[in-house]
Amino acid sequence: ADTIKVGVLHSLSGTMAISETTLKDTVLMMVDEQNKKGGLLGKKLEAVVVDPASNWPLFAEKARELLTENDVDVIFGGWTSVSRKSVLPVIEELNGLMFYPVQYEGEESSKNVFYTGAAPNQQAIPAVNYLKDELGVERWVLAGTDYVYPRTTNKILEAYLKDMGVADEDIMINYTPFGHSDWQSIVSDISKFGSEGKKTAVVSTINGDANVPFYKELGNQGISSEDIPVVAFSVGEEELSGLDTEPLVGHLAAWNYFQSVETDENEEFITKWQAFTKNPERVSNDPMEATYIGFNMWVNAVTEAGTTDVDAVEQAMIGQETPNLTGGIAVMNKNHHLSKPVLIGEIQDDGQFETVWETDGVVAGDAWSDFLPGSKDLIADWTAPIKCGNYNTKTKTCSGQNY
Amino acid sequence: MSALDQSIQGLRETFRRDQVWPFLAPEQAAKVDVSNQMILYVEGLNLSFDGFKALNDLNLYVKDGELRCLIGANGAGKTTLMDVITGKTQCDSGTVYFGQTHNLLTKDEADIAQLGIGRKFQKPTVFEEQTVFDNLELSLKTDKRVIQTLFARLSPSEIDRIDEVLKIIGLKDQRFMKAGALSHGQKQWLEIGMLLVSDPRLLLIDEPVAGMTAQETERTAELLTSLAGERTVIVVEHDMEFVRSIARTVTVLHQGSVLAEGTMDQIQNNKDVIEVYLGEEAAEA
Amino acid sequence: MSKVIKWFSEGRSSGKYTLPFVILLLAITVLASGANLLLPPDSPLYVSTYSITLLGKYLCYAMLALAVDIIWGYCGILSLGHGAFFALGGYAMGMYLMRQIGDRGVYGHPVLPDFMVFLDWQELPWFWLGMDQFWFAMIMAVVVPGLLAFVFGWLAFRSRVTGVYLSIMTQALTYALLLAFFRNEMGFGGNNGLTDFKEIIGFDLQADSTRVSLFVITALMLALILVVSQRILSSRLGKVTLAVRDAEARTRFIGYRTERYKVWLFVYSAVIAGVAGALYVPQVGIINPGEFSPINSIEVVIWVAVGGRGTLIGAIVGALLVNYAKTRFTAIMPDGWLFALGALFVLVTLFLPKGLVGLYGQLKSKRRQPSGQEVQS
Amino acid sequence: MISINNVSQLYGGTQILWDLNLDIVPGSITCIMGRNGVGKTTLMKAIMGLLPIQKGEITMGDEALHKQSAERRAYAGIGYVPQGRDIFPMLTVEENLRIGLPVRKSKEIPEKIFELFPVLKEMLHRRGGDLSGGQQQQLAIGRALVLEPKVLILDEPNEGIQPNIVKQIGDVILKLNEEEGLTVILIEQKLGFARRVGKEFRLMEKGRIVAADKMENLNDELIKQYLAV
Amino acid sequence: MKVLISLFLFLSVFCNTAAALTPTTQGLLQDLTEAKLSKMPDMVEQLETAGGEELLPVFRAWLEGDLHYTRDQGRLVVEVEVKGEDTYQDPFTAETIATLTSRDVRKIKVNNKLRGLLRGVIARIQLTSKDAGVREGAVRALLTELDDDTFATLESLYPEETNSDVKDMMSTALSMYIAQQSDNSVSVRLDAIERLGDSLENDVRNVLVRLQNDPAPAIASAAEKALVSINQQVERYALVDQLFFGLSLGSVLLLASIGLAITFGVMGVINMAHGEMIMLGAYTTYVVQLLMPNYIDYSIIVAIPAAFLVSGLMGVLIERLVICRLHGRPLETLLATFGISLILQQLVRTIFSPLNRQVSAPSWMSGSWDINPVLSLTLNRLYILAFALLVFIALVLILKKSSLGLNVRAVSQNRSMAKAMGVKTEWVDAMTFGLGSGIAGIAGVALSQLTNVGPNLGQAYIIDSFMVVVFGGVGNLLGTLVAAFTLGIATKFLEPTTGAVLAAILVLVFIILFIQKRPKGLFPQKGRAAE
Ligand SMILES: Nc1ncnc2c1ncn2[C@@H]1O[C@H](COP(=O)(O)OP(=O)(O)OP(=O)(O)O)[C@@H](O)[C@H]1O
Ligand SMILES: Nc1ncnc2c1ncn2[C@@H]1O[C@H](COP(=O)(O)OP(=O)(O)OP(=O)(O)O)[C@@H](O)[C@H]1O
Ligand SMILES: NC(N)=O
Ligand SMILES: [Mg+2]
Ligand SMILES: [Mg+2]
Repeated sequence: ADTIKVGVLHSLSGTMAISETTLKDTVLMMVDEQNKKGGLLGKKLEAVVVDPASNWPLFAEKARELLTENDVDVIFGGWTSVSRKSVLPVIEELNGLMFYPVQYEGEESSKNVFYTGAAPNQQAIPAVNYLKDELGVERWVLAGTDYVYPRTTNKILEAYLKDMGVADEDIMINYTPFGHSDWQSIVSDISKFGSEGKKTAVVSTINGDANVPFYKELGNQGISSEDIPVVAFSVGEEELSGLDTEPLVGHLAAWNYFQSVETDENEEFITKWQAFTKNPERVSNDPMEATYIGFNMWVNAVTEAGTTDVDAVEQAMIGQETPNLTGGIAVMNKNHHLSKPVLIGEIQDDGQFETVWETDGVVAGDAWSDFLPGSKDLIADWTAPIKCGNYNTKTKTCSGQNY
Repeated sequence: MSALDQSIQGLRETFRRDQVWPFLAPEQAAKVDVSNQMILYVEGLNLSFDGFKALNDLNLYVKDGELRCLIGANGAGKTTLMDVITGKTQCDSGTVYFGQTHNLLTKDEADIAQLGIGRKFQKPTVFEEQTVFDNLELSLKTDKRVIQTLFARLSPSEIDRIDEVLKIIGLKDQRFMKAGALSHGQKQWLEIGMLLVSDPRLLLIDEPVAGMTAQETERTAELLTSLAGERTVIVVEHDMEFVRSIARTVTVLHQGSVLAEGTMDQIQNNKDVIEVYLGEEAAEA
Repeated sequence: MSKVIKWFSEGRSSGKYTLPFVILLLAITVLASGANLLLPPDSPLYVSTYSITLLGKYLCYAMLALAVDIIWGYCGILSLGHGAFFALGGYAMGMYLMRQIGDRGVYGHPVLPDFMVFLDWQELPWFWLGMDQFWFAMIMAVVVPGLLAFVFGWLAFRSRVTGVYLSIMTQALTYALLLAFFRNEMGFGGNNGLTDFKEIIGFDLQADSTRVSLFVITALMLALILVVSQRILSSRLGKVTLAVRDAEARTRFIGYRTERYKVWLFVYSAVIAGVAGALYVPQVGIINPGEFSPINSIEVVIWVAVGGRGTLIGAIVGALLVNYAKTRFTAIMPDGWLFALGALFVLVTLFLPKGLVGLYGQLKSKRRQPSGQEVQS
Repeated sequence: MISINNVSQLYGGTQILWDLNLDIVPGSITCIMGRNGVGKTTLMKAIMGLLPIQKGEITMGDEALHKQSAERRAYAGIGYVPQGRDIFPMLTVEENLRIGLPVRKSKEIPEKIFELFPVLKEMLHRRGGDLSGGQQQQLAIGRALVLEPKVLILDEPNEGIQPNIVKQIGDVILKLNEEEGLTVILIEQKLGFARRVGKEFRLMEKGRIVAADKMENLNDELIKQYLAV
Repeated sequence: MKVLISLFLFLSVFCNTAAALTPTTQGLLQDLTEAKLSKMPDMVEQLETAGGEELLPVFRAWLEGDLHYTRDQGRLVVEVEVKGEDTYQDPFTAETIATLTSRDVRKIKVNNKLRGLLRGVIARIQLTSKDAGVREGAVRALLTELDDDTFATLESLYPEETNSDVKDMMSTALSMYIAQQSDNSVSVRLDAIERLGDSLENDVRNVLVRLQNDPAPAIASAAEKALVSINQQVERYALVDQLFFGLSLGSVLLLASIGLAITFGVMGVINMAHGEMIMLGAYTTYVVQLLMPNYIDYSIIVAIPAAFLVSGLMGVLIERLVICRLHGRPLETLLATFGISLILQQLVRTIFSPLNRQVSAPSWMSGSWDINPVLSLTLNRLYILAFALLVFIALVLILKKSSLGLNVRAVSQNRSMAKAMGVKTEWVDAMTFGLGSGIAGIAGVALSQLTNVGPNLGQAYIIDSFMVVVFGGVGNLLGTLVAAFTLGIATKFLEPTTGAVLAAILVLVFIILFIQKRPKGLFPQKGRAAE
């Protein structure tokens, strides 16, 4: 082929379009940029966009289409965990290469996937530490949408909190359906839970769509960030742009990136992004940065390997270093997860986050949580001699690989 | 406690060995016991709709093989009576027996139909999307259980029967026409035909000659007269000429109960009947 | 046996397009399979495995559409929840495939599927027992949807729930199942569902030959179901079905227990949906609660309407066509395909009241005479 | 009053009316007769505009009716009592009667209607669909009269009506015709009634008018030829 | 050198504008512009001791995140929004410094910890405010931070206080403090507990809970007794709360479904695009807000008729182009309107992007009506509840009092006969569909206050809407009302015990079972014709 094809597998319709369209545009912008710089290996990049329409089996089908019909060399795609799970067997069967740019529950490492979003230890654990140490939180509400990411994250957090001596009655766990829009009673329960004398915080793994009504209800019931701060893992600048953030000032989010971080790279990125979308108000967010890092690493790895061959690129990927938009350097680890800094920010009335805390250096993403009994002993290492996504350090075995 | 008892009792009821579950019970064409010469007993029937008494302590006895005409003012309750007999409408109180043994009030429409009570509706209702022939085939007196119907085949004698009926109702040429495309009068005939092929014991016929020409009316009269004897026929009609031509016993309903009963002559000279129903002129005719 | 054959041979007179259609279907299946397995990938006639899998999926959808058409087109029961039976069949197959993974899961647990290990479950829930046996799982794939349809139908039809009330009840049913299956506590993998299957009765699911076999089995199954259904519907039972659709009360008055007919037809239809679901899962590689979503079920109804309701072939054609259109549209115009699909639905409704299959008849009668349609109803 | 020229009509592929010509004499009662299925009802629906005609024209005075919608024809003064009554079943009797009021720009149901059909007053607040067949028929006539039409079309108005009311309906028709000069088109199967009420007759066969004359001249020969089975 | 000069300039500016400030205060304020976030808590304390009341504007602005300093001089300014523009004022004189733009200033950071501290400081300063409400709020804010100093201050202020509410609140605060001091005599403490007995304040309850474990048995049992009576009251109010939640969820369901009760219930169109009509209404609210950015408080009032028109006209358009060709084919309307709903969704995605749009709440709808410390009803929900009922009544009046209502029912029951009776069926259809759609649009205005304004808004409500209409009985508006509130209240009473997911499932199962008992919904159509 005279071009290098980049597959884009993000939903452009259906429930996830809200979040994923942005990432499609980000990849298109990166492809554009790269072509302006002269392409890659002397060839132009060509983006192939498909719409899996927020339909999970369709993700698998479209992945197959991209790999076998369009012969793409790499895929950037996915948002929900289930979309990734759906694509996974296809990618592994056809030995494709995919970059997954969203924070997720961990417990996975595939030879064919690079995870550029945060693992729980890069988001949830630091956030809890911050709340405990800096704000003196003693009671915890773990509120989430009822699906795997929140369930797992909360499981990890529960174990973590109990390890730290938090009593059962100081943890409240609550799950709601997707798109839950009537938060009155839950918010009121939280407010009661938080009024019993101990400093309380909400750790929210509430999924995108349900957040706006949740925060609106928080505002209306007058729960301010000083009373009961809410720290969210799925609420970024994009979600806030659909909200009047005035009543939410001071609530928190933990990410690896905030648009408000002032670095030259970030400024340049945002300028380009706003020019690309022809919208001077357009915001950027963490999964965009993850896409940006993933894309740049891939470009470097391909350059280094001199080919787009998946196996070669995969090995070249490990150890790649790319500047973060927030400063510092992101490193791709042997487990296909990144080392990135963790930032905690407070919501401002302009819909941006103000960084109030950050880790000293970078935190390495953990494919397998140290706080789940089943995965304590597992590690992922894609270099010789282990070459395994779930290597059991106790039994020294590698299970469940498809190749 | 009593709730528990009840449910245990209910459970016992459910598992009684001397009874089979209704859905396992064979649906044999039950015998109608007419040892007293009576085929239909209607006693003390009451029914009201939102306070309006449509049937008011109605009593009616019909002999086996009789041809009974039922007349009465519009709204007297004739159709409603048929509704109750055929299980379409639940009455408030009263009893309806078919023969000595079958309490119709405990049965549903399909049961009643399978007992051999056929009905023609006031407003003709046929299966519009199906052919005239299929309409008749569906109405045949056959085993109407699901599996049996699935494997049912038209026997030559059944086909003959259908042909015969088609001739009687004058729809031979329309046999493969969709019933929905028939005119009003033709639908009336088709419905009568559906009654005929089902070979019922008791026919309830609501206004058969409405919209028919004089000759057709005559033919209908002949048909119904010929049916009586072997079968029992109850006819509702407002066409006095027609009634006179077939009637032996006439029952007049008024405001939900029987106003008069007797031969056509008696009825025609009954003052009350003339007043509420016939009008002076018709009585004279 | 001979009785059965005789019964089938009698039904041939009606549904005169069924046999040619079945032959066409099987011919295409054979050709496509051959082109995939025997031709080299660079041959111009080569059919890619992607296409085979896609076709297989379409055929499953066609089977589902057929199931909906049987009760909607012929019996007037508009089910807006048939996706539930499809998904249940799919889950039964998914559970089997999941168990086939054995200790090759990422956690290497000998019994528990991965999602249970990482949610820290200690033992297999009772309803997973036996699902490691193919035959048992397949029985479940038809029994569970069938049983649910029986219970639901028995309740609803006996109480004489009809029309939109019934439709909305079916929708509530599938919606409730959607929410239930989302719950991780249910033990079906929550939102992620079941995936990462490895093999089916010993055959590697990723092998081309397995995929082609699944495709061929699906086609055969579809053909079989089509023929059987056509035969059933052209029997007297089919006539009763139409009678129920058009005038249920009248049907009762001639002695048919319409609720039983409806229940059994509903169960039959649900079982077909279950079979379709069971065949679908190994081909697409995932089953998750999204399949229960009411919108999915509504879409199935729309395939049927597009193809032509009340004709079995119409349902199949509709499902194939709409899904093909979706695949093409999403690839050609990812940003605007909903416009095209939406417009397709509107236009078909307006100009092809009897669906695509009805177009044939429409053209035929057009040629004969311009028609004066009745203005009223 | 109404004249119909060369009207043809088809249902799907089958032609029902064949180049049909018909003149309705103003101020008269024209009785249309014919066997079942010859197209009487179809013709009335065509006049009312409920069925499109394939060709031909229908005029009333100098208005070309066939170019107008059904509701315009109601405004033009045609009242229609369909075969099978077509009562609005879930509307009360009163509401059934009120539907036509805007045509006459009045607010109240004319008292006349209750004088003609006292039972309607009794039943005023019951649903139309609950009435017995005969009561519905009376309602249907009453409903058409609310329009104060110039032409009243009655499609077998006596179907299912008790004898004294049949008589009464006949009287009403005659009265309206005589006192108010109402033109009536009546489809009737029962000869007796047709003879009593009708002034003109038209016989139909296979979608055509085959005989037309004064009612006095309706003889046995015609009856045998066109009405007997 | 530069630093010195700027310091000089800074001081001279300060000397002009705020001569009252002591040099220490000025120094502290100067440091503030350079301080790290972690140092700031200390500085708040220092400022409180050094400054006091005159610093109130600074504290307030800081708390709100409006406190800035100029980049060149390090001068403190407060950001104020005037007609949608950011302008900057001197905190002490409130005079506007016209030359400054957002580029010239930097924000003084604030975080949760600081906000908490600042609130305490402000409360303490405000204890002597002239406004009784402010004083009461100040005392309440101090309930959690009672220490010897505050106690002393409150004690000294108590006798002079004239407002009874404030006095009660002070008494509560004092009693709380007294009750907790174990070196007070038991009888004094018991008196204090007695006084706390009818307070519903959270902090009081927390204190009492702690006192239950007091070493003095008399105290412990008194606290327990007081708690029991308080808890009883709290529970009663909790019930009221729950009922309110149920009603307000019901009102949302009602709004969402009432338009459908017309297009589907009365006209018989299986209108899958109903949700998109709601969505259009919500987007209209957004556009109206964009058009009148300075009148957010009124824009929603304008949005109501606007949304009615937009959705209504879209409804008329759909009816004229599509639905009118499908008379007598109700099932086909499902197919066509489903297509339309796809098109409309994609249309807003194309025009407005797939992202959610921001619709702000007017100030008069924000916040809540605090009846007492444990019962407060959120204003937006209250308004929406009232609004839903209003819309319902208006609709019933339209359908009952105008001829439209009668005509549309006639048309839906027998179209051709209605024509023959002179009913302009086409007009009636268009108007009715327009009305139903318009009402859906109005619902969109209300929903924009509660949830996402995005392309999926409609999808989220379509299933619920159908469920409500069917549950209530098709064609019966009153049924829709009752059904909506029944489902709302049932959900809200289930939720606390079962959780939201299970509650939703249970409600669905309940509907399924209920329909078995009443196959035509809560309020079935009666009579022969309905069979
Ligand atoms: N479902 C119902 N709801 C309310 N009223 C009803 C219902 N069914 C029947 N009625 C009333 O009961 C009365 C008897 O009606 P029915 O149809 O039995 O009269 P009928 O004798 O058959 O009259 P006709 O000769 O005109 O057909 C009528 O007044 C009718 O309005
Ligand atoms: N909807 C329809 N579709 C097709 N054919 C129809 C339809 N309605 C009526 N016909 C046919 O048109 C012919 C005329 O019907 P029409 O109802 O006008 O007859 P009619 O003269 O009024 O008879 P009757 O005295 O029975 O009322 C009939 O042969 C009938 O089969
Ligand atoms: N991976 C997530 N956020 O679903
Ligand atoms: Mg009757
Ligand atoms: Mg006729």
